[in-house]
Amino acid sequence: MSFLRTLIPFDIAAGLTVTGRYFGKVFFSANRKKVRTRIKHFTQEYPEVPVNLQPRFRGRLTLLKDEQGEIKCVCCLACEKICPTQVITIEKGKKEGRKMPFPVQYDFEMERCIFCEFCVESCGFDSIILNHQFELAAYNREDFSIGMEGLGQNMFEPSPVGKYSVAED
Amino acid sequence: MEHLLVTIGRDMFAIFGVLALCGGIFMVAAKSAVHSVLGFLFTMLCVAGCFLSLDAEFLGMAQILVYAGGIVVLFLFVVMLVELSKYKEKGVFQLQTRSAVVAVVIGAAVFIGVFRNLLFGVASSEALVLRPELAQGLNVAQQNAQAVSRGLFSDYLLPFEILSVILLVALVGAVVLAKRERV
Amino acid sequence: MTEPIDPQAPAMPEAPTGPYVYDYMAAPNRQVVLPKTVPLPSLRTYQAEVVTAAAADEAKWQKQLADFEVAKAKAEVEGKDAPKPPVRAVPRKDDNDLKTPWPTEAKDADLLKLQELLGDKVEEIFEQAGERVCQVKKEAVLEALKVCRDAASLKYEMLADQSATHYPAAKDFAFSIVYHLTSVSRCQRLRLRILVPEGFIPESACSLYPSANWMEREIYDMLGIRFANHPDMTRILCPEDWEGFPLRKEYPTVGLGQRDIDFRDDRGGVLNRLAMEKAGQMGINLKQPKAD
Amino acid sequence: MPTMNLTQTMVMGLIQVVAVLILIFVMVPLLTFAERKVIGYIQVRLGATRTAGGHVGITGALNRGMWAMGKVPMLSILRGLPVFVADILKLILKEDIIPAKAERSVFTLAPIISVLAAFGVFSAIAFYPGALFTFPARFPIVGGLPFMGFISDVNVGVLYILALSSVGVYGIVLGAWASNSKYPLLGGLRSAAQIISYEVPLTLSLLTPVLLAGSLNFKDLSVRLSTGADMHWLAIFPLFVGFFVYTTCGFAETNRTPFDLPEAETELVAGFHTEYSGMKFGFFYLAEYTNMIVVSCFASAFFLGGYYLLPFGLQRFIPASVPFLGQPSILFFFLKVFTILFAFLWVRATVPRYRYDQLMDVGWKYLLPLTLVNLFAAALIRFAF
Amino acid sequence: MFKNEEMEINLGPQHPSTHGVLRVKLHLDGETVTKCTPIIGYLHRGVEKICENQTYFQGQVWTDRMDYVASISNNLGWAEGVEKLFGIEVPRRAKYIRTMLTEQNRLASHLLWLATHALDIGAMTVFLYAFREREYLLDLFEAFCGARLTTTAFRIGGLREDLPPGFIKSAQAFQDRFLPCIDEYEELLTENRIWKKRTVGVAKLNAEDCIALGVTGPVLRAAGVPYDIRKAFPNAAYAEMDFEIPTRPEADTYARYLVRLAEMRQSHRIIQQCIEGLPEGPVMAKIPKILRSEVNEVYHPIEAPKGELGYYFVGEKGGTMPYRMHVRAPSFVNLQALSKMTEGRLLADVIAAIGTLDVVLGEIDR
Amino acid sequence: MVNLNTVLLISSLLFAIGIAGVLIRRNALVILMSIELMLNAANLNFIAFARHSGSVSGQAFALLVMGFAAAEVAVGLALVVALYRKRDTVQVDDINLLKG
Repeated sequence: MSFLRTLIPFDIAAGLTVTGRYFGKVFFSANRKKVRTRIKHFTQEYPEVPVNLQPRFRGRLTLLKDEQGEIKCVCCLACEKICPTQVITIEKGKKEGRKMPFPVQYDFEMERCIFCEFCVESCGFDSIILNHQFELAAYNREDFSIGMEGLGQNMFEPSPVGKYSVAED
Repeated sequence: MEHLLVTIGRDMFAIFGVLALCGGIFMVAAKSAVHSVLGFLFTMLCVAGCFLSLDAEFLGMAQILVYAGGIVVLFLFVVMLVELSKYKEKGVFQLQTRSAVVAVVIGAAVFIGVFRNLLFGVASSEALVLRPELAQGLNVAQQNAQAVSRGLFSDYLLPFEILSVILLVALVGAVVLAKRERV
Repeated sequence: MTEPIDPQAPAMPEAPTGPYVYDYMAAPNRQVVLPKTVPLPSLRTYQAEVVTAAAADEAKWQKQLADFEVAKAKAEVEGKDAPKPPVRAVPRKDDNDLKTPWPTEAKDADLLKLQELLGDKVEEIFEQAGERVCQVKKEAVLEALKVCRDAASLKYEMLADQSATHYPAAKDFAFSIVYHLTSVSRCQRLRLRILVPEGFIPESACSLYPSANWMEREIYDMLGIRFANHPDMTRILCPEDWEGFPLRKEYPTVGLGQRDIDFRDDRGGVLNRLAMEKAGQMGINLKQPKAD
Repeated sequence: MPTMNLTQTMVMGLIQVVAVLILIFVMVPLLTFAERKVIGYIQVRLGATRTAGGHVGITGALNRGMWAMGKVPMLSILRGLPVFVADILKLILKEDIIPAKAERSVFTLAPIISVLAAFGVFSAIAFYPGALFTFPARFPIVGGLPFMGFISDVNVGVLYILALSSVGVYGIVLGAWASNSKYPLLGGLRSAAQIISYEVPLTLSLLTPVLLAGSLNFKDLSVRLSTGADMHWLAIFPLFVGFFVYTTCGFAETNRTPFDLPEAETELVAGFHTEYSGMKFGFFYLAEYTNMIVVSCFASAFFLGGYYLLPFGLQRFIPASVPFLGQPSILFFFLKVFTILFAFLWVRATVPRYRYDQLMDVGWKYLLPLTLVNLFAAALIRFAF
Repeated sequence: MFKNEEMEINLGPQHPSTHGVLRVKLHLDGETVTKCTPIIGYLHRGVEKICENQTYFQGQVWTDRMDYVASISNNLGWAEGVEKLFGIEVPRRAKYIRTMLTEQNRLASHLLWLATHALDIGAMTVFLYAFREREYLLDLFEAFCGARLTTTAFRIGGLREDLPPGFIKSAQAFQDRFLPCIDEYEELLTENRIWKKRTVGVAKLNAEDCIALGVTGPVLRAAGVPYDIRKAFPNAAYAEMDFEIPTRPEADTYARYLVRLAEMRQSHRIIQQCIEGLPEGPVMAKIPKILRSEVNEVYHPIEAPKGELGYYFVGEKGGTMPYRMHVRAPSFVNLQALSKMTEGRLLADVIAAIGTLDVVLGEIDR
Repeated sequence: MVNLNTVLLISSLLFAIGIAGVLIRRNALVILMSIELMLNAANLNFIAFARHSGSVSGQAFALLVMGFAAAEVAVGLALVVALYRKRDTVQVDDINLLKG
């Protein structure tokens, strides 16, 4: 029996069975017409089929505004201090009709950011979040320097960087 | 056009032969040993072509199989291994090249002098022509391989057996010679 | 490049001389603050500290008492109300306080056995945070390791880790080298420690523990401690020609050994100069780093 | 067959050569596409579904429109089909780099040898034993002449094919040597040793059908084997073993997994063609896939029944009077070829690769004795019964 | 090549099978390796120096980038080491969640190892199958902490947040589908004759050599030594878990493959226990906002997927940053054994040996 | 049709090239190849005469010669390899000592 097993490659046949089974399954389910039918292949056609991100996903840093459209940040500098890579630079300032300090400048150097969410954690005023944006590619280094205002560097815009991603257009 | 094609078909042997000569000259004259091997390969293929045009199909194929498939690859193998070292050849040709060339030329002259009459004599073109009807004997029922094997296994069985013994001896000898001494 | 200067050429902004180099010497990370203290955990130092702290506390209390006496006397003289008697401060405790693991007297059998075997070559044994520490004389480290490995009741077969720490503020030593030994069969761990001054060459542990090979190379690479009888004492992580030893405290986080690599094949600097000119035309000042 | 004058012969030969070339140049890219797809499906992914720039231009607009409607654009199996055009374009348009230290002439010669050896084999392969169709009389030169299923009917066709495929190794070895680099050299040495040693069992396993049918002509051999004319029924066993050995050796000859040691990418980066790029690399690629097709044609013709439906000479059980199944057809031939090509891809996706010494062991210690025994058995069957 | 002429060949730093920027200098005699020297340092980023200039909170993000395929194990080592340094007691629920995530990460790491090792040896389909399961795990990590690879999962004193809603359910779904997948890998590889030929008896390293060279993890266990830090020095909630240490006596590549597969089954078991016995309660201990250390030194090893991962801290009095931080990276120590494993063997065995050691260059070079 | 003397001329020229190679080259490998060339020239003659006489004996002999050539190459290359290993050269000029 063992001689027979050596002579006839049962082991390789077992492997071929596994792969052949998958081939059959995927072959008959992949050549479908509708998008939303039950599929057997694991990969997704990414730009067309949207990615399901988890609620806690850590994307790009964004400043939040309250109901009046005011920036919530009060320049406590906690995020600037806790950041392990020192990507946040805040300049304190005053604004008419506001008691708390107001960030005149809030610079975010995204090329060094490691998306650890320590800044959000340290913020006592819930004024920043990491949003769900993950297509963060651009051709120029300057595009990664995000600020509150400036040419194409607005932090409140939906996608200041990642303008070359496929899903956007 | 037709005339040209006919000429090419008729002189196939000469074409292959001249190409083989060119390959041989390239082989002897090439500086790099790999180029020599390439020339050798080309010569062998052309000789196989000559065999084919002499109605020896089986032998032509055997020529390619044995030479191109085995011997030249072995040569190439050894040449590649040997050329790995940084050893540079001092010169391609030997010191006695001139005398060798003189000897070859003299030998060729003697050869031609002796066989001149036979080869280029008046009657030679008649006597030595390869008559097409004789090719049938080589090509028993379109099977040259059968004809050759008949000859090989009936008339020349003893040389064939001796050859197999010699091959075995050569095999053992080559293994013994090339085996590395384990220190 | 010796081209004839064309007088009609448009006036170009002057190209910066030399390649674009970040001025590391002026970088904020370049400034090194050397530590003032020697954070070397040690039972003896701790006990001395405790005694000193108690004495200081006592002295403070005595001073407060004396002050009170003086004040009381003064108040009595002046006829005012007597000041409140001082209350001895009790350290405040709450839930958020950490239960810092202090060094304690060695009670473990392994440590005692080790002291028994090595005698006066042991400088100190203690336990802290549940870990055994044995500090031996720096010349006797190989002997101590041999005892640890071979003694029947110890049998620390594996050198799990070896590393060193730089103490620039210490007086009679500069580095501590620690050996973390593991007994695979007994599931025990032990830390062996030696203190070496600058320039001292301790014995390599390679002959006893082959695993020390790369670890000692790393220590040499990072802190510059050479080991005697090491098979291959070369740098391991940094390049061969690296300057300085990065994990020493006087080594800045930015600056030393940092180099600008020009990946383009530009030996004559022509491409670089052209790029500079182009940048000058576009009004980009490459000199100013964006981070500042 | 009407007699042809010389010009007609030449023109017909030219037409048939061009037809075979077209066949190769269509089949090889399709094979690479099939490789992507098949291995993709086996690995629970989709394989190639788009070419570069699938989001711009007309096709892009079409695709996006269909996605927007909730439909997968076109049949998903066909969506990646332009990839094979893109592949060829990429290979042709890519910069052709010759390393500075390489031996220029040999470096250029090597891929040409590979491709010529691979293509030359087709001149003796018969895709169909007779005429496929006849040219209508209105064509100027070739009118009334039959378009045969083969280029030439060589008497020693099998030998010819074996001889030419043994020349193919020079492309690999010379390319490896001329690159003047270490990984290619190792790959080339491995390849030379591998191909020489596997040629022995390959040739011997082919001798089994030759012995059983008694011919060296590709067409005759195939027809005799599949119809089982004057063959004992026991001959199916040596044929089956021969098929097994031949396919295994074919995998080794074409450097496919599990014998892809000359180009084992995890050991030798890319083996003998590490330094090649552009169309020179494309030639090697072409030669490898062409060789795959050749091996499939051989196995299909000699073991799987060739132009007839049933393999291993079982065709004798279907009488020739049965309308479609009993008759030879080029469809059956290509069906078998495609099956074996699929097996190539399937095996590639499944098994790991041998080590070099184990590869030699398999060749010399297992396959060679097996074929010898098999050959002996075939001879016994041929002459005893 | 004939006359003791050895070919010197560089495997890497850019090579398909060196798993990163490992460079191995090989002296070849034909196909036989006569000398093998791993050369490392191409990915050296000075993590230890950086961590000396970052607070204990911030330092954790650098551990993600060391062993990037098992970042949660690294996070666990850092967090537990710092907790040991400060004497912080972590709530039980946090310990359970940590254990569960670490085991899931071990699964992810072993799956990646299986994938790349099989690909090195030539089986390309296992790669995709293993990545499919790893994808589920990465989704779980993303659900828990928002990132898939560089997780920064734990905090000193516990966890940042409790498990997200639905996490247990999806983890259980993964549990249910995972065991048949392992069977599938086994069907493709375990009995396969080529796989066995390539791995049985290859890159042997017996127990004495393992211990002398400091090799830990599955490589040591495949040599028959049942040494597992989860059992020997239990951390997190491993003391309450019921699992076995798989060992094999053969000490070759095939044994390591079997040991790792068995470990995956054990991890599966531990995760199941964590899911079932997950206690209620807080997930964060009460700790001050700013941690100020006393003079102390701590060496805390944990069982990472690759072996013993140790964090060595030296604390300064009143310091918010470690005075000295050192990582005992398992791959760094294990890689020393490469030359012993491969010398005298064939070139293809070097590939198998690199694969079976399961090295990650981010951890070796730090 | 081909004349026999064409064949003889070409084969004698091939033979001459082979002799020249043996005599003037110093690389032992090239010398070995030249010997092969001479054998092939002889083969050509065999086949030509077989064709001329219409008998297969010449072809059979050519086949035998091919086998001998293969044996000779095997031994010759083994010698060259052994020589290279001993003396680190394949140049015949350098092999002027009796003792290796």
